Amino acid sequence: MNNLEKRILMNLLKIRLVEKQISERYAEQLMRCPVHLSLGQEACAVGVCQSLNIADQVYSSHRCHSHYLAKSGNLKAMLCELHGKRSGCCGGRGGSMHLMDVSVGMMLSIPIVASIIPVAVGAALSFKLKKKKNIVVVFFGDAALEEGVYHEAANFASIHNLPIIFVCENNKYSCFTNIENRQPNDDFTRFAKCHKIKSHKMSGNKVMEIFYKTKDIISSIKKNPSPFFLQLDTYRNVEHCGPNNDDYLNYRNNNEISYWLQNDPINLYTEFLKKKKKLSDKTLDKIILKLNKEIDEAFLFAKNDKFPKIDTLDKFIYAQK
Amino acid sequence: MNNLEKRILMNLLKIRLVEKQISERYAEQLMRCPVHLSLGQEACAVGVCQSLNIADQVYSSHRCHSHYLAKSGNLKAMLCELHGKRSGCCGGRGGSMHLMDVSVGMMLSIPIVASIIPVAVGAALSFKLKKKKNIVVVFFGDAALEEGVYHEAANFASIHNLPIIFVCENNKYSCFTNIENRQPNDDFTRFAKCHKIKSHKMSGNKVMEIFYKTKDIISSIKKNPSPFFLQLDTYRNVEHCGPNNDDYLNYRNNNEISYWLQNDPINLYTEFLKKKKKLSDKTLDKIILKLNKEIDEAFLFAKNDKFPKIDTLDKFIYAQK
Amino acid sequence: MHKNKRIITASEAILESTEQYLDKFKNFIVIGEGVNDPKGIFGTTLNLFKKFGNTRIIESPVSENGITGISIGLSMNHFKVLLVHQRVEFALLSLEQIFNNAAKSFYVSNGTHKVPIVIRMIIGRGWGQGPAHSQSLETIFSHIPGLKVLMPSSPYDAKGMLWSALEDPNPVLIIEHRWFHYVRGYVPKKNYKVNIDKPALLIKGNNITIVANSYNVTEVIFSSKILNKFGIYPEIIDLRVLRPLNIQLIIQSLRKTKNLLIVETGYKQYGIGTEIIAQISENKLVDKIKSISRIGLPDHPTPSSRSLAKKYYRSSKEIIYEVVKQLNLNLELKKKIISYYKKKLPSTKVDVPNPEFKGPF
Amino acid sequence: MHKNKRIITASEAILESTEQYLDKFKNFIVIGEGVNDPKGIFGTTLNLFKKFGNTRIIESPVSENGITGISIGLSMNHFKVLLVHQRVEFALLSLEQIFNNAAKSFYVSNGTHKVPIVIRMIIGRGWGQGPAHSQSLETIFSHIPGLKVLMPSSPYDAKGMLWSALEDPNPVLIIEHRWFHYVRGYVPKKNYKVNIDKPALLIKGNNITIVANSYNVTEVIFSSKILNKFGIYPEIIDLRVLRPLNIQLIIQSLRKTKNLLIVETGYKQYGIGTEIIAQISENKLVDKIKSISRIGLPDHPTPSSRSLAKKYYRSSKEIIYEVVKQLNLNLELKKKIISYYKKKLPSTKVDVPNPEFKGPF
Ligand SMILES: Cc1ncc(C[n+]2csc(CCOP(=O)(O)OP(=O)(O)O)c2C)c(N)n1
Ligand SMILES: Cc1ncc(C[n+]2csc(CCOP(=O)(O)OP(=O)(O)O)c2C)c(N)n1
Ligand SMILES: [Mg+2]
Ligand SMILES: [Mg+2]
Repeated sequence: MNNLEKRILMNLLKIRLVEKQISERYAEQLMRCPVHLSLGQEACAVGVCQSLNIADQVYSSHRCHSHYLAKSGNLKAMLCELHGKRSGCCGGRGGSMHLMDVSVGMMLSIPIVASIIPVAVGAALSFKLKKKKNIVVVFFGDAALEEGVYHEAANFASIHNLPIIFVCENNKYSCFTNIENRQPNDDFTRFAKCHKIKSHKMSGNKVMEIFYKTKDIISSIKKNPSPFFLQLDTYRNVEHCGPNNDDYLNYRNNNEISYWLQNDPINLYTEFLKKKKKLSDKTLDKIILKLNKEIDEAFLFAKNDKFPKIDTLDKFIYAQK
Repeated sequence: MNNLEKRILMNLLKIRLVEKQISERYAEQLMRCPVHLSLGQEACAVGVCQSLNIADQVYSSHRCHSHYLAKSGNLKAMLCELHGKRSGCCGGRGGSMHLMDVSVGMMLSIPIVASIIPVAVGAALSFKLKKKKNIVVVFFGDAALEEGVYHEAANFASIHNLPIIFVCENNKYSCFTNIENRQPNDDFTRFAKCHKIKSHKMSGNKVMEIFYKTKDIISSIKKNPSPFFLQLDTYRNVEHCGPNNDDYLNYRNNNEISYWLQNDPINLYTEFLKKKKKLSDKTLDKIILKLNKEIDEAFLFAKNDKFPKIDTLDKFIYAQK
Repeated sequence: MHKNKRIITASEAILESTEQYLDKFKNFIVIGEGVNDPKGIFGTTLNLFKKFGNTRIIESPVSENGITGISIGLSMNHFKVLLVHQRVEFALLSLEQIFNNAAKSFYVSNGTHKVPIVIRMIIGRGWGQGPAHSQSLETIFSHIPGLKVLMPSSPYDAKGMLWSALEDPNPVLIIEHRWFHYVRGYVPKKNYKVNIDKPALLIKGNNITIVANSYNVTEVIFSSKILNKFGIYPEIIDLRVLRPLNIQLIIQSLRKTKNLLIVETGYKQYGIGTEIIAQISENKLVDKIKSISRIGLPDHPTPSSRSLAKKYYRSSKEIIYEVVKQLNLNLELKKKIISYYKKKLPSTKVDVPNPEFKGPF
Repeated sequence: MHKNKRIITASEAILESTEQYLDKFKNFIVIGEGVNDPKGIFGTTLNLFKKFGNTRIIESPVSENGITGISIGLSMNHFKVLLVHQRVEFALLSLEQIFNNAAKSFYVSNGTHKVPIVIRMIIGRGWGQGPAHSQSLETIFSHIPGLKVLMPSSPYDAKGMLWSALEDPNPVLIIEHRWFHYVRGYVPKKNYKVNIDKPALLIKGNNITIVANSYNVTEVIFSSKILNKFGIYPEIIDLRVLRPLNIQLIIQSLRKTKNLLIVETGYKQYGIGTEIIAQISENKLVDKIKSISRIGLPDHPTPSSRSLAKKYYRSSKEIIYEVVKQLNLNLELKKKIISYYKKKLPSTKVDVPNPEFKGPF
């Protein structure tokens, strides 16, 4: 493995293992907030964020764990946030759907569907006005494209040639509702084309391909600022909100489920590395062990961290100059 | 002239003459409400509405005079509304931007840009659910396509195959702002295609062409319910809001203005009829005289009509069963 | 009182009313995000599409503004529409449609267009769902003429008020507190209407008038039982109908008790209580009022952390403390009540109404 | 008082403040529909783009929700943004962004994200513009913690309050009455701040405290001058700042006058006056209040017809009648005042603030 491949592997595994542990520990009822896990969708975050600088900004939605971690967000601060503790990235005020770590450019996550998209476009406008060479990435799901505000924001980004990548993680569902019942089809590049925005649609489970594609996009944007729309087709492995599998409810069909499980992004990548003899089972185990240790520690930290001081409840309502 | 040609001529002229008289009489300050005149855009309304039945419904926006008249809305009720009088189509409560005449299927006009579009889609849904063979037409301007709600409504119409024609009268301006400063270009069929809606873009000043195209669209919808998007390129001859010409403000360039004045929809049509020897100057004058008489009478009616009774002010706040 | 009578939850009552109205009226449509999914809006639309099909129970794209306009167009064309939002916040995207096209069309059209739409919106609370999924925005809707705004507090009212709303020719908004869905009570099987134009007297009393709505009624009743042990008998009024607001019952009660406490689900500032107080003060409707007070959410967003949420939300504790303060009880009695209250304190945590509540969200 | 001093209109004052702030702060952006068109939002942004270019004065597509989110993103990234809506109603499309992302981000991010955006919104009135272009929705914004809500009434305040808002690190909404733009008064050339955290005492008096805001202040002053002739001296308070609400000055005044009249630009029901009255009543801040009253819009949409609008809007007439009623004047005096008023009645029509007003809209 070269450095890049290793970094990607570490990132993928870290997200996977963090999400798994959240899922497993959720029943202890210490993380008392809704969680929208990224299990199955890790490659999107990692593939895209790998090429970003620290000054490039990421904006996300309710399903933000993977983006936060892929943009090098602080793990302890994330888990503290999920536990409602004072060292949480929002001091416990936001919970799982508001992850942010401004120090690494993970700017903001917002749980109202599509509400983050214009905010991210505003950030891209700030880069342009300040003549910065950085770019903005905004992640959202397939349902966000049903909100009118996506179009309002995309049109604006288009006419002002803003340096932003719209990344749509298409997992085909909005909660329990399949895309078939919500839109004419799931080729969302039509929503880029209609605003004269360049676009590309590809698998969201093949991390290296996403990485290379994103790299190209970014270098093209840096040369010639303009928005780009990237559709990543992927799948979530567990329920929409919560730690469990809910396929007993039969809203997703079995062929679909098994197709995507066979194309699990972590497996695809580790198999690829193994096939190229760049990764052995032993090394993989070692990495997992090491990561799990870090994660265990972070959970322990979160468990032991204090709750926010009760007298901070009414702090930060208004900013002082 | 055959009957159809004559009807179309009468309709075109009627709108033109009504709008002209409004424009001329506005300074008398008896019509005390904002007016968005349809001068220059008459062919869109007439071409489209000519093929509609009385049970087909029309919905419109702030610039609704032409649609109201083309759908056979009562002229006296319109002018009374502009005068704030009790026989107004809304009893004087709405003013010029709320024209409606339910008895002829002119259902509703709404001045908030694009706000009417989903309402019209809802009406189309009602037809589908009741298995009626009628269709809905919704008229709006080019700026309405910048509002997200257009997309939300169009997507819904598309997935439910609703019998509706979205008619965009593209006059290139939103108030003083050219389309160039608001969108990447002015081919709006891209906003139909992105929702998998059939579409067509054509001149909005050639009334017969619009008529034939709409006829085709309607018969195809009646056979096979599904939405259609019709872009009509046209131009307004006077200011955005008000009775005057405001080209001294220099927001529209002279070439553009003179191009469109040369292609005035009324002239185009009368010239066409004259060339085909279907219309003489004398007949034309006679028609104009007759129409102006009707219009004069309507203005007189409106002038003499009473104001709404002051004690009706708080009527119709809530409906009784 | 209702021995051997059928006891169900408010969410079951809502489902039943909806189903019965679907049976009754062919041109009645239910629409919303999640209405025909396997959880059916916290059970309130569960499986309806199996019986009525997905042309009557219409699953919506995630397009709140669009779908509201569509529902308005449908209801102007002789349909009755029930539109459901899993959270009040999602309706924020559609206020232009609600305020202009739903609320005003009847007036502006001089009585021509009716918009008989019912919009159910759910207030989130608990399990750390945080600032954007927990707002209680009833004031905002109640400010707008042309709308009716309801907040039921019992399963009986949940069913009957929904029925009345569905029979009403005006746009009616029903705001349901997430925790109110769990409230259990007697509900007749057969459909019925209850009035949607005034508050209801729930429990007679004499020392103080407490006005509350939705889930807070449960908290007030709990508090009242404790106060009863000490000879304090609050008169409890369920506000129920925020618009049109009718304060007659409150006035009558206040003439007797001379003390008024209003318990709000939303922000206290510029909240629902203000209009009640303003009408009373303005018209001098009651002589010799001794005290007036409001309990509502403090002036900031809802924090997710349960440690903060605990102090953010108001419950029986604040109610009892406030009553004690308003009635100016002597120190000894005060202490007794509070120590008794602490023993009786509901054992459930602040972020869950009952042990089963861990979602859905 | 300000003899030989510069007299300009409120809209000129707004323009001047904006221009001076553009001069001062490079990362200050003005955005909105019409900001660089030839009418420049009723003159308030006129020709700014010629001096500052269209990357600082940004003409917006007709996309209120999008543009609000974009402005929020910009202001989270160290820009100061002034967003302008020609009508309050257009902002209804963007309430989700304002209530959630603008109002809450500072709190939710535990103090990390500031959103220093200023949103100007104009209330329409007159010339029959009708129900969807004339709403005065300040209550709705004032209900939301995290926002600041201002309504200036004088050109002096228009300039200074805008400057203070632009210097403020929080989201500030400025609601301007269309007719207020025509109000003329003394305005210093140099930029200056005025406080945006409390009301102002405009005219000292003794019989009654009248609280008003925005254009209504003009109506109240006019009324007051008439009342003065008859020995009635209202104390006039310009509310100015609806959130954060500070009623100290009102309390002080009321301790003297014992009579309170609140004159609102918006709907009376669930309006701004309610919170003032509720705070006063709740905390028994004033002993022996004699009368409390509100004047506001009646409970229905604005009709377009001037014959109806005349009775819909409240003006000096209603103010004078109400004061006469509250002060319980004897019949003779009452008659005198009213007949005098009728003579003095402003000769302009109800639908225009001055003869020049025939648009733009
Ligand atoms: C405006 C709004 N409407 C509805 C919701 C409820 N909601 C939360 S997540 C979600 C589904 C979003 O689907 P998608 O955008 O595809 O993201 P995914 O969950 O699949 O990652 C919905 C409808 C919301 N949060 N905001
Ligand atoms: C939501 C909303 N934003 C802004 C306005 C102000 N406004 C009235 S008409 C108009 C221009 C509309 O342009 P277009 O849709 O092209 O129609 P046209 O006037 O050219 O016929 C605008 C911006 C409005 N009425 N509603
Ligand atoms: Mg999805
Ligand atoms: Mg146009």
